[in-house]
Amino acid sequence: MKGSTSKNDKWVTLSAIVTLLFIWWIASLFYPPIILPSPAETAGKALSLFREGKLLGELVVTLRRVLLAFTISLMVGTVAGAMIGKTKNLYLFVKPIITIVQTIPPISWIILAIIWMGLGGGAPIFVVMIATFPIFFFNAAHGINQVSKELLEMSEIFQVKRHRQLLDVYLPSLWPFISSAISICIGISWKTIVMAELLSSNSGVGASLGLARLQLETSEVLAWTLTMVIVGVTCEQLFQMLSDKTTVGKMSKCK
Amino acid sequence: MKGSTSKNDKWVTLSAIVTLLFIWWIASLFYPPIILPSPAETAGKALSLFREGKLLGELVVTLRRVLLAFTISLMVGTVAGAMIGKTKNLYLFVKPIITIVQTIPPISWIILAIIWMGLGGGAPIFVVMIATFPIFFFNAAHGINQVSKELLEMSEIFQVKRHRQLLDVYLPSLWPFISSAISICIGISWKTIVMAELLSSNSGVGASLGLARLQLETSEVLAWTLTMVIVGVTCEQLFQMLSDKTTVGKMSKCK
Amino acid sequence: MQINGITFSHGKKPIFNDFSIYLPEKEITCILGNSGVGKTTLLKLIARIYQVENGTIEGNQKRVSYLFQEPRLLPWKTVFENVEYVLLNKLSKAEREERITDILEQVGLTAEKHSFPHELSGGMKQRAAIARAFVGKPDILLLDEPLQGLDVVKKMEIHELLLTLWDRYQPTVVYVTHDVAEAIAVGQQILVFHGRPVAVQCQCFVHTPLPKRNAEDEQAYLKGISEHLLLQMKLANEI
Amino acid sequence: MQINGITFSHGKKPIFNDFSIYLPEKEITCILGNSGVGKTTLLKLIARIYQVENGTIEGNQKRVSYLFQEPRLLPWKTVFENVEYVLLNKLSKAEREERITDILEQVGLTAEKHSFPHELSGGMKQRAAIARAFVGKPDILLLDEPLQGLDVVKKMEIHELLLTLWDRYQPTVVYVTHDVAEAIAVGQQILVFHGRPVAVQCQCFVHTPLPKRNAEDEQAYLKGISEHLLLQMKLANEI
Amino acid sequence: EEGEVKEKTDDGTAAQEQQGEDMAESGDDAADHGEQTFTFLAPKSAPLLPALLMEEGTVAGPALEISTWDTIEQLLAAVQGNEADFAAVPLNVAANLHAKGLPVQLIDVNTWGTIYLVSVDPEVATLEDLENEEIYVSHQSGPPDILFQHFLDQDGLTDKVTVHYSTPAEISQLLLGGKVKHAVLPEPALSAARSQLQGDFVQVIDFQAAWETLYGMDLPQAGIIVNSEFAAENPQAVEQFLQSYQEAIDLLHAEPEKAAALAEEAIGMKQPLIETALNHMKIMSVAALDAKPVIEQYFEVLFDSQPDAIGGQLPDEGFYFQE
Ligand SMILES: Nc1ncnc2c1ncn2[C@@H]1O[C@H](COP(=O)(O)OP(=O)(O)OP(=O)(O)O)[C@@H](O)[C@H]1O
Ligand SMILES: Nc1ncnc2c1ncn2[C@@H]1O[C@H](COP(=O)(O)OP(=O)(O)OP(=O)(O)O)[C@@H](O)[C@H]1O
Ligand SMILES: [Mg+2]
Ligand SMILES: [Mg+2]
Repeated sequence: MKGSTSKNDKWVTLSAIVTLLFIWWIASLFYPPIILPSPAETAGKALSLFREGKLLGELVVTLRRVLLAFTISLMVGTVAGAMIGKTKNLYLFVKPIITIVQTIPPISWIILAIIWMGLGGGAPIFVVMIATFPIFFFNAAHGINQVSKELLEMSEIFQVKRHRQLLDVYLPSLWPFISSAISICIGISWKTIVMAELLSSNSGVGASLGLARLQLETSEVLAWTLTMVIVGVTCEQLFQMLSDKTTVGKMSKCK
Repeated sequence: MKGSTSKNDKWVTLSAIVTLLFIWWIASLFYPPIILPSPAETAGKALSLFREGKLLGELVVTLRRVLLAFTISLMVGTVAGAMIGKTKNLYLFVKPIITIVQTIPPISWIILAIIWMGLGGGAPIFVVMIATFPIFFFNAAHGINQVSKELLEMSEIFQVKRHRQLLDVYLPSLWPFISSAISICIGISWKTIVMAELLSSNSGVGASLGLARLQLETSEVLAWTLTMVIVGVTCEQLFQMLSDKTTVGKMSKCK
Repeated sequence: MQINGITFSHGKKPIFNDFSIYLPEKEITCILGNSGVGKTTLLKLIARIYQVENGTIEGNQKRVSYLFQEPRLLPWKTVFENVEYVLLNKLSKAEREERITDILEQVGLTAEKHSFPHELSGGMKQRAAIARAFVGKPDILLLDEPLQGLDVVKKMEIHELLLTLWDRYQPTVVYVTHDVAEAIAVGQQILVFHGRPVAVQCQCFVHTPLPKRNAEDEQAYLKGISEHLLLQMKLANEI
Repeated sequence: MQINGITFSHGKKPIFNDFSIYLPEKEITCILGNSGVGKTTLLKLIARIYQVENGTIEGNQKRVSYLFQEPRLLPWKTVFENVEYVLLNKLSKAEREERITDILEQVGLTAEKHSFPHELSGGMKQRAAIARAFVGKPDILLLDEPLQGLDVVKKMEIHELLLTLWDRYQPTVVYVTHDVAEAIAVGQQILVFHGRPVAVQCQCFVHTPLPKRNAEDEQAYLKGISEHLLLQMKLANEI
Repeated sequence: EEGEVKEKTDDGTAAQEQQGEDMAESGDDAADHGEQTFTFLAPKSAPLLPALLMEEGTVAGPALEISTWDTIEQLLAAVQGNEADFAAVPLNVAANLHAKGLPVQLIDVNTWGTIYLVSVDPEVATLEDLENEEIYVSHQSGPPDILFQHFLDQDGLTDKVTVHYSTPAEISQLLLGGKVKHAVLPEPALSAARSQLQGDFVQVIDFQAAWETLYGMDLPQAGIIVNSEFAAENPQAVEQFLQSYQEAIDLLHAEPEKAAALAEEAIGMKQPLIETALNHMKIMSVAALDAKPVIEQYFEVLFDSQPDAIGGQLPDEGFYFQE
């Protein structure tokens, strides 16, 4: 993972996507469209959904939910993990609780979520938070114990302010853990929101996908899936770019 | 996370669980049993399922699927992540593919999974693998770049055999990443298998839970959930114990 | 600075047991002693990285600078930023810039200002750490083998620099070294540690004033001290 | 060992440019030179951690031991295990145990055998690294400031140890140091590096045979070399 | 396919609620249906009950192997893989499969009128009473939704009620938990609510009855499909199957406890619940061709509001099996 031009990077990513499309296309030759439509059919369907205005409409609904849930999980999970991970007993106390929360399948949460948050969109947000929070938490908790004690001692002695220590020692050391969690959670959130909307909501991409599924509109199912995938990968690429540009990202590579 | 007696550890875990049970019990007072049964009702239901022999029967089915999927993901994901994470271009190529695979919701996989693997249990295994593999992959890929180059240079010069380097340098350095991924994936696998069985199979805990849900047997839904949670937390505790006992676990704490 | 009957142990290893010494304020105390005796431990106790189990260390609540035995640089920051790190939120940007440029010049790292630690040689890292320790205006300056890894010429330069700084701000300096000549060149008080728990094997005062100690007529006097110290160190090692 | 017109640069910093020296087989060559000149880089080139851009280094395909400038111990292994690490799969368990116990005794770490690196003092880490470098039977022994952080007595002991080992296995030794006296005490050839790219400022041969160099009548001769070298180093620094 | 075929079907209740949609089941064994053995794929719902009697051998006819489906994916995979000779599915799904080009033909309609609008508010007697109320409907854009909208439209109430959608399980649970007052749900999902709510339960509209008032015919819901090639080659097998299925239905009406007992084991639904559900669904096998006008009326309503529900087109002649 040494430096290289980002132009090359884009080509590599592109070629990966082309490869996948090719595999999909080959596979689609072996099945009828109701089982596995071809990339072209799917794109056509997506286009027509876009023309109807449905695609963007539902996407925005889902996007807002995911962003909200993701941001909360990232913030709270990372901070909680970093703080709790340092104190052995507290960590031991919290850890099984989080494992439990994470093990409970969405289907068992849904009814409570609906009651607490209504059919609007609260439940999907809640489910996505529950799915991603533990990842941020565990990664941060494991990462915090990898922060060099020596550098922290040094910072203390030179009376470096707390927030500078956070920024200049903790953050770069935690970064590989956090960025790993972000990579993982970008994929997971999109996947989870679809399931959650499908189970509990009547708006958003998940709900539309569920509908298409019941109507055996496989190409529409895939069109929605494709939309999610494109948004997901774009998010991931965006994050990567940001991370590479900001100091923290560069920082943690110097090691 | 400094050392302490493991007796204390157990008490802390126990108290966490008691706290959760207490919260659940309090919450159950506010809702009718059809929405949220009390812990006692749930346990009663679980007991009766156990007496009927259904609990163990379904659990074993699910357990075998999870174990298989988890083990494969752990092995393949970690090894692939560690190997691919080191080569920038390969990583850039594989990363979007994995993000894509991870973003596709199970519901979109299911039909292909059923066709490829039949109605038996192949599909749930496949879905769990797809859910956990990227976590192992990304954590390993990020971890591999944190392995000290200096120690590797040292090992090379002293002509330490490859497998010893793996065992004594790579593994301890990667361990915080791997063990974090394991903690995360234990929860996720159990959750995912329930969803996957519910969607694609007629055996296993997930299928039974789905059935109970449709019959509005909320206490049975929770009994199954409880079973999963107990098994999940037990796995997690077991892993923690093993990890603390084996050298690698101890190793990576000395830092 | 008075160290009063302190007790400290690493696990089951007793390092200090009812140990007392006096470190004169605004003077330079050198500590000699064999490897693993507890010199670094004493510095860390003074810096409060470790807490004494018993006894008191008076006067360590002031502004402290510590040159660690290892460089302890932030790997993700350049030399300049590493030095800047300890001045952030304390000085204005312009002032910081001036002071850092100045100190980097003095330790001979101007060309490496924007290099990362992994791009530096061993001696350069040490000099970067020295720059960081010297850039503030500490009341207490703790130096753990400051000249390790430097060539003779650099050693002399840093030595000069230390004495200039000491002259200007008059901090209390505790200077750990293995080099008797170095100790004599900077120390006003020289202590030799030995044993477990630590005892002071020998305490010397060098009466020749700092910073210049090369007058011809002093040579014999200093040589005498040097030989005495060397002998003591050999004795200490045998116990 | 012949180094033939090698070229190497760190990024845009040219370190070696068509640089050639001869390191006599089975002899000890000491390298002096100011901080950051490229001594460590040369060792790493010989060890093939870095690859030359041009030129050849003949004879570096043999068994190499390297004492790094930093200890580079595995933090999750005890002192014993750290030393054992480089012998694994090479010797039987019993043989390993014997050799390691022996070498740890010689560097004075018997009591710290089962301590982890973070429980060691600076000098102890250095000695652990020395033990690791000395435990094998290398054909080429690369030592980067081996005596740093050690007290006078330990320095002498390690010095003796090195000479004993050298006497026994006759490896080609490249010994980097900043201490002229040290160089004279062990070196058969002494090189002073300077400049960028590196040039050899001075090359000295010490004709007094190893291991003993303290005969009265040699003193003047050795002192002469020493003064010559010191002068050269000061000159080198000024360029 | 190595799917475990499940011969027992366990659940019952659920299924039809799903109108085939949400769940599905597994398998079927496809294996070779020897001369005498047919394989039958059914949701865990009404169409399964007669089949259970057939499997028991209580009626004359060829041997039957049953497997069940819960989710639409399982159904689709089975149909695609041609893993069952006969499959029971909701009519709209059957039309949809046909429209999507899968070689399926409808051979009969056997389940009628399974949808109800219910309320826990004793004041509510007619649709008008629901003005300004919130109503929870299952199967968005599926038959319950479309038909309900149709009735609202007929009464000019379309914009005067608030409709929320969710899954049958959630709606029933909320209904029982007192968080929802009015709901549109299909049987047999509804029977759990029926039996638990007892007195508090008001059945506001029986869609079957309402449909009959509007169009003077029954409301068809589910039927059996067959692979059209198989049917063309073995018309007598279809005949044989239908005949035996009809006998089983007769037996079901004569001795409902017997089928319910079998189903309790097969679908894991309590016997009384099955009997309750049976009382609110009309089980009656009518050959596809005979039911064609009724089905077309039904499809037209679906088509008008949600063409996608039946695959975007009214089924052609080839949809109806004929010898
Ligand atoms: N963190 C620790 N845990 C346990 N023991 C320790 C720790 N740090 C130091 N020790 C032990 O305490 C003793 C004194 O260590 P210290 O670092 O003070 O030695 P020192 O005098 O600085 O030696 P050197 O000159 O080698 O740096 C040593 O025997 C060492 O093994
Ligand atoms: N990884 C690296 N990347 C870039 N520059 C480097 C790197 N390693 C060393 N350098 C530069 O190469 C030069 C020589 O470094 P080297 O470590 O060989 O010096 P040295 O002679 O060993 O010095 P010292 O006595 O201080 O250890 C230095 O100027 C240093 O800044
Ligand atoms: Mg020390
Ligand atoms: Mg060097």
